[in-house]
Amino acid sequence: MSRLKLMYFSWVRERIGRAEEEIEVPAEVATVADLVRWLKGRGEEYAHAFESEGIVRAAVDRVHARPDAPIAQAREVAFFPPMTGG
Amino acid sequence: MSRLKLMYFSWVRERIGRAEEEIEVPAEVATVADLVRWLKGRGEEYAHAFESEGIVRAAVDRVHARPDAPIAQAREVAFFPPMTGG
Amino acid sequence: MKPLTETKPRIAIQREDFSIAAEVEALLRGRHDLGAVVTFTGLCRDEGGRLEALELEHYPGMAEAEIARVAAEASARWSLAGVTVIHRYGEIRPGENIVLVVTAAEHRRAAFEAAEFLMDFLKTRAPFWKRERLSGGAFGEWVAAKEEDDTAAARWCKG
Amino acid sequence: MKPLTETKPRIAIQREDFSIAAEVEALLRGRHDLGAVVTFTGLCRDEGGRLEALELEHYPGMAEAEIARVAAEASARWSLAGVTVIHRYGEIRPGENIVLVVTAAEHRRAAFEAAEFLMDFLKTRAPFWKRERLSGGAFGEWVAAKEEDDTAAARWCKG
Repeated sequence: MSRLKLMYFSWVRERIGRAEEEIEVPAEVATVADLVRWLKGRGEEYAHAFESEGIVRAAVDRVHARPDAPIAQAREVAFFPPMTGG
Repeated sequence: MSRLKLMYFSWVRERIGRAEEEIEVPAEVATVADLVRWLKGRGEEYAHAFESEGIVRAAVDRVHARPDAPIAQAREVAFFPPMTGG
Repeated sequence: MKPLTETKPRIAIQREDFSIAAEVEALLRGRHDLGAVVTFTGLCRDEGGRLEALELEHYPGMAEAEIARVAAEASARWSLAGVTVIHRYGEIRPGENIVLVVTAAEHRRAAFEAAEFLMDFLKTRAPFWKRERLSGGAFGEWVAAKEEDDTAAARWCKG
Repeated sequence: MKPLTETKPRIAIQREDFSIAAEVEALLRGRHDLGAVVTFTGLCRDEGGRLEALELEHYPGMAEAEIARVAAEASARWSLAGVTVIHRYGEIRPGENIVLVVTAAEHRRAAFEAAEFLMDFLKTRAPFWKRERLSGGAFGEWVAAKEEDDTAAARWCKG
């Protein structure tokens, strides 16, 4: 098990119902994609946030990350929709 | 014969030795290129200003003009090197 | 030719408005070797009167870091004397500023291209999300990302 | 969508300096339908200390008319809300402004492209000539036109 800070933004935050949380993640959750799968099993709100495959983006320790990015060393993982700044 | 205002800028002005002049141009001087040829016959200073073929640009009544542009209706013809503004 | 001295990029994520003049002046101060400064200002449109305001959410910490990465990429591609990026968050009303990019260089092509590059990548990489507040006060939709922004960013990646 | 209302281009040929902030403000005043403003400022470089000043000569009357033609061409090609071009003449020292172009539009691509287009065509079409005054006070050469400026202008002419 490793302790991870999760952060959510925009409608991902609204669907999950909180802006951030600290959770214990089982060691077999190795990548961003694993984490999304594992979160979807934790409850309706997560299933709703991640329902459309490939829409939600992730950052690992504040750097954009692909689904296959490892999270073993990560302290902070964030999920959000495509950016609309600028 | 028709009366024409000629204007010179940058090193064309310096070579000819004046910024502008009013001259009577014979009727057979029909185009910008004719005018250049005719001016070159008027004296050293003109020959010097127009010595490199195709370098000096012209404007007829304040609009860029090619060598074959007619000058029969023109009131003001200007000669100058390629522009270096901006 | 001496290579251009590049000052550290100035990156600010702030609620407050910015001053184009002050930012340009700061980049130029004490320098006589620059021939070109480009500024881009992005503003909030009222979308034909439909919009009362935009609410801009961002990811603190990552926003600065990601813009710094994009600025470093611009400095690697073009010979620049300086880059400034300011991005606002919070409530922004029609006619108000959202984002400012300033680039200074010896020649205009570098300043123009770097400014366009920065904007294209800010749009697709900087962690900001816009939500509409409609006339009357009701919250509207989160603004959807535009495919044309991805296309604009992709044109800088060749080979 | 309503088509964008375009204000008459503001074109000024003047000895005095200009204010970027004042010109941007004038273009934006009272408007809530604009998303993008680009400014380009061209400055006098000291060329590694070699240059004391530039003397800019122009063709009064034609300078305004030619810039107006270039601005009209930009307005025909892009959807613009406004265009401002200010070009200085006379003595200009290193670090001082020479030219300002401001474009305002709904979207950034139009504002960027129109500003680049205006600069490329100002360089090759506006009747201005620069002469160098060297450190020590002696007059140097008239600045030669650059082939790269012709190339830059030519890329807008396709077909």
